[in-house]
Amino acid sequence: MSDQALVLAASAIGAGLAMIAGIGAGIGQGFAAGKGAEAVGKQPDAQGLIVRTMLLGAAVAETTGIYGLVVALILLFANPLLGLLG
Amino acid sequence: MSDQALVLAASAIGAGLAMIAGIGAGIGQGFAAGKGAEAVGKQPDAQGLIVRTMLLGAAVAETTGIYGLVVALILLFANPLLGLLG
Amino acid sequence: MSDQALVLAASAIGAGLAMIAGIGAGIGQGFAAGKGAEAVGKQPDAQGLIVRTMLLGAAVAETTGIYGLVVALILLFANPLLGLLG
Amino acid sequence: MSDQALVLAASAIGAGLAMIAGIGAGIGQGFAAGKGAEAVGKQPDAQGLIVRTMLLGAAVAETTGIYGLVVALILLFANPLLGLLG
Amino acid sequence: MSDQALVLAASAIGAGLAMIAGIGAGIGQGFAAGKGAEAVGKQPDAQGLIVRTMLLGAAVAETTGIYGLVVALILLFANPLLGLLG
Amino acid sequence: MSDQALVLAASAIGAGLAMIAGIGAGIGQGFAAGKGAEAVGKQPDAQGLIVRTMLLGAAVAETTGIYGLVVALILLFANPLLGLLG
Amino acid sequence: MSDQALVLAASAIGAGLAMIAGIGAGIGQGFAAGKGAEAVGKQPDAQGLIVRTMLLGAAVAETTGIYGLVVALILLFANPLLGLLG
Amino acid sequence: MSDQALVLAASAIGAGLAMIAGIGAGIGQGFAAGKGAEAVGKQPDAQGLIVRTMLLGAAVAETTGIYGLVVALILLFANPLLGLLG
Amino acid sequence: MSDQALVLAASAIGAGLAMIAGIGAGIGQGFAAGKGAEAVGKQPDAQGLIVRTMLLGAAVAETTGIYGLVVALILLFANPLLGLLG
Amino acid sequence: MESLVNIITFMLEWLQQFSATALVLAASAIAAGLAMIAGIGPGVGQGFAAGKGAEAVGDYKENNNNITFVMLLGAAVAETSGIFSLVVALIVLYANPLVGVEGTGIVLAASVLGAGLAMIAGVGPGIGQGYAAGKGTERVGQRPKYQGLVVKVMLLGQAVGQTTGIYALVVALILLFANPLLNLL
Ligand code: NA
Ligand code: NA
Ligand code: NA
Ligand code: NA
Ligand code: NA
Ligand code: NA
Ligand code: NA
Ligand code: NA
Ligand code: NA
Ligand code: NA
Repeated sequence: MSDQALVLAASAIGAGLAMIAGIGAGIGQGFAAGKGAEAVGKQPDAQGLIVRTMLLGAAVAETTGIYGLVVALILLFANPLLGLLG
Repeated sequence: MSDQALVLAASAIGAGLAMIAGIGAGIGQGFAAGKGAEAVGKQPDAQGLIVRTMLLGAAVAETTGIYGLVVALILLFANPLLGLLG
Repeated sequence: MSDQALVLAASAIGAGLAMIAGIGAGIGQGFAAGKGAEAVGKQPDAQGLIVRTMLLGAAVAETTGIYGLVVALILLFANPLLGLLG
Repeated sequence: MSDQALVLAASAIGAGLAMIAGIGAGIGQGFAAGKGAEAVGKQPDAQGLIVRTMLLGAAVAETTGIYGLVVALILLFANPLLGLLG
Repeated sequence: MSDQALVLAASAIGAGLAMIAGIGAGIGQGFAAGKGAEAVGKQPDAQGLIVRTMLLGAAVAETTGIYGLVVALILLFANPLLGLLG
Repeated sequence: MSDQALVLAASAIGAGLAMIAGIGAGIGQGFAAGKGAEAVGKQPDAQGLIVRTMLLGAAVAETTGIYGLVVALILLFANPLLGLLG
Repeated sequence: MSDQALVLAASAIGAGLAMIAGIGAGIGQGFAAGKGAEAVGKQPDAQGLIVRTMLLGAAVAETTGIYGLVVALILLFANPLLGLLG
Repeated sequence: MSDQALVLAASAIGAGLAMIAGIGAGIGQGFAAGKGAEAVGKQPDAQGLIVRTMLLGAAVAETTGIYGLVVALILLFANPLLGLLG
Repeated sequence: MSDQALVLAASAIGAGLAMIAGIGAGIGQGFAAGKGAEAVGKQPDAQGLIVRTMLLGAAVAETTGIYGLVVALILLFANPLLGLLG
Repeated sequence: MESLVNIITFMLEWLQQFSATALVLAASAIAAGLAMIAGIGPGVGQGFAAGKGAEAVGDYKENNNNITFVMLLGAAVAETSGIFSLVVALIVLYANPLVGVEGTGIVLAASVLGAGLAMIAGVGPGIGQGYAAGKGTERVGQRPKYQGLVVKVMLLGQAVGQTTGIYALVVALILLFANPLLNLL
């Protein structure tokens, strides 16, 4: 069994692990969705401002999930590790 | 045991790991559901606005779960790692 | 040990891992159940609206658990990785 | 070691992993139980409505735990992976 | 190493993993205990109703912990995987 | 390495995993302790009722931790898997 | 490598895993500490009652952490698995 | 590879795992710190009582973290498993 | 592979695992930071007292993270396990 | 596989068919994935801040600018451990200092894995600092007059909450760049 096979197998597992980061954004953005829904019910007049703030905050919360996705895609599609094999 | 077998075995595990990201959206969107239900009980007149905000926020919270699903499906159906085997 | 055996063994573990995604929907929907029960106690007249919003939100929260189930069933019953073996 | 032994050993671990999904329903339904107990204390007259909403929501929260159990039982009693062995 | 030994070793680990599901019921039922204690302090007259609702909800929250226990006991005492060995 | 050694080694790990279930009861019962302390501070007259409800709820929350302990003790002291070895 | 070595190595890992149960008591008792501090601030006269209830509840929350410790000490100092080796 | 090496390697991993228990005390005591800070802000006169209760509760919450540390130090400095090797 | 290599490899992984304990202090102290910021906004006059209590509580919450660090540094810089090798 | 008499010896011998470089690179792929898990923390924490921000702008529209500023400032601090983890992941993927180093492959590979595991500690500061960001945001919405004080305490508390994430980064960097285990071989 070749060195390449070992590195590529580990890359598949690493890609899967990296996606787990997405748990955070899911929880946090869902919290924001709930507070946003509550807030527009209380102050319908401020709807625009509430939704914009919710979305801005949620965009910030998305970043680490994106980092995980980017690392996974690098491992799967542009694997830099193979080139380092002797 | 062949090189392909090792990479594909690791891909099965990587796909399973990637799905774990879905924990986040489940918690977050459920929180939004609870706050949404609470809010429509208090302000039935604002129901449309509340539900739309809840669903918009929940859609945002779904993304990292979808990322995990996409990575899993790539590993299972369009495995790019096999092509990188020497 | 055959190539198929290794891939299928890893698929069993991958299927189990994918189910873990269901933690999220369980927590989130239970939160919604609690807030829904609280809300109908306070506004019994809005019961229909509260329960419909709770169930709509809970349906949204179910999706990532379903994704995990679908990936597990694919691994168990229609394993695409076997076809990729050389 | 036979091919079957490897697949069945991995199935035992996969079955155990799938049960972990049950964490979610346990937390969520316990939250609903607490909010339900609080609500009937405040509005004893709405007891029937509160308990019915709590149980309806808890039934929804049970599903992903059931999915995990079904996948575990399939792995233990009707293992489809054995049939896929060459 | 015999085939049976491998399957039984994995069964021991699978049984341990399945018990982890019990985390959920422990957290959830403890939450219900806390809310129940709070509620009887506020409305001692509704004690019977509060405790009955708390226990009903806690019974519902126990199920996924029981599923985990049942899967563990099946693996330990009535291991069906051994019978599937060729 | 004998068959027994492999099964017993896995049993040691399975026993350790099963204990992890105890996280749940620790969190839940601690929550109940906090709410109980808060409640007796507010209604010292209802102390007996509050503490009894807290302890009843905590007893219910203990069960899945006990299940984990029982499975661990079975694996350590009355290992049924050894008897299943051919 | 001897049979004993494998069993004892697994026992070291099992002992470490069993300690993880202590996460629960740490979170739960800390919650009780916080609610207790809050309560004595509000009702300094009820201090004795509050602290006693907090400590009683915390003692209950300690048990599953102790179970984990006991299982770890059994694995380290009175390993019963060695005696089960053929 | 010698028997000792395997047992000592597993002891290093077991020691690392045991430290994870410290997550609990960190979360719980931090919660107590927050509630303590809130309480002294509201009732500066009760500061002494609040801080003493917070520290007492935090001491209780520390124990399972200490158990984990003790088990790790035993594994590293007074490894009893080596003596059990045949 | 030498005995030393196996023990040192496991020590590197054990050191990494021990650091995970730091999750707890991070969550807990952040909670304290949030309550502290909230409290000084409400009672600016009690600022000194609030911050001192927050920092005292946070120092207590740091300990188990330090324990993890110390165990990791022992494994890396003063590895006692090597001396126990025969 | 008939020769499989000892599962541990089998696994170690199986690993030895690979070059030391392959072991390190395989460990790097897994370590990169492990490090990213820290991203759970900022996601939860910043989402909390987002929710408190949305709530606050609804209640105190006039203080919208203060609220948004504190929410973004607090969330920026909460991003730290996610950035640390991303940097460690990129180091092991693109500039791994242990590739080609003399030493037993298994020790080098385990050191990379240990670095990835250590970074998971970042979950904590991410959640905690995000919580602080949310509470600071809420309070500044209610009492904009005390924004300076609230932000000062928030940042002080967030700094305290960062330490265990720093410890983990230091241990990871030691494992990667100044590995003391290699001298013990
Ligand atoms: Na972010
Ligand atoms: Na998202
Ligand atoms: Na969803
Ligand atoms: Na469900
Ligand atoms: Na249930
Ligand atoms: Na229970
Ligand atoms: Na207990
Ligand atoms: Na304790
Ligand atoms: Na501490
Ligand atoms: Na800190």
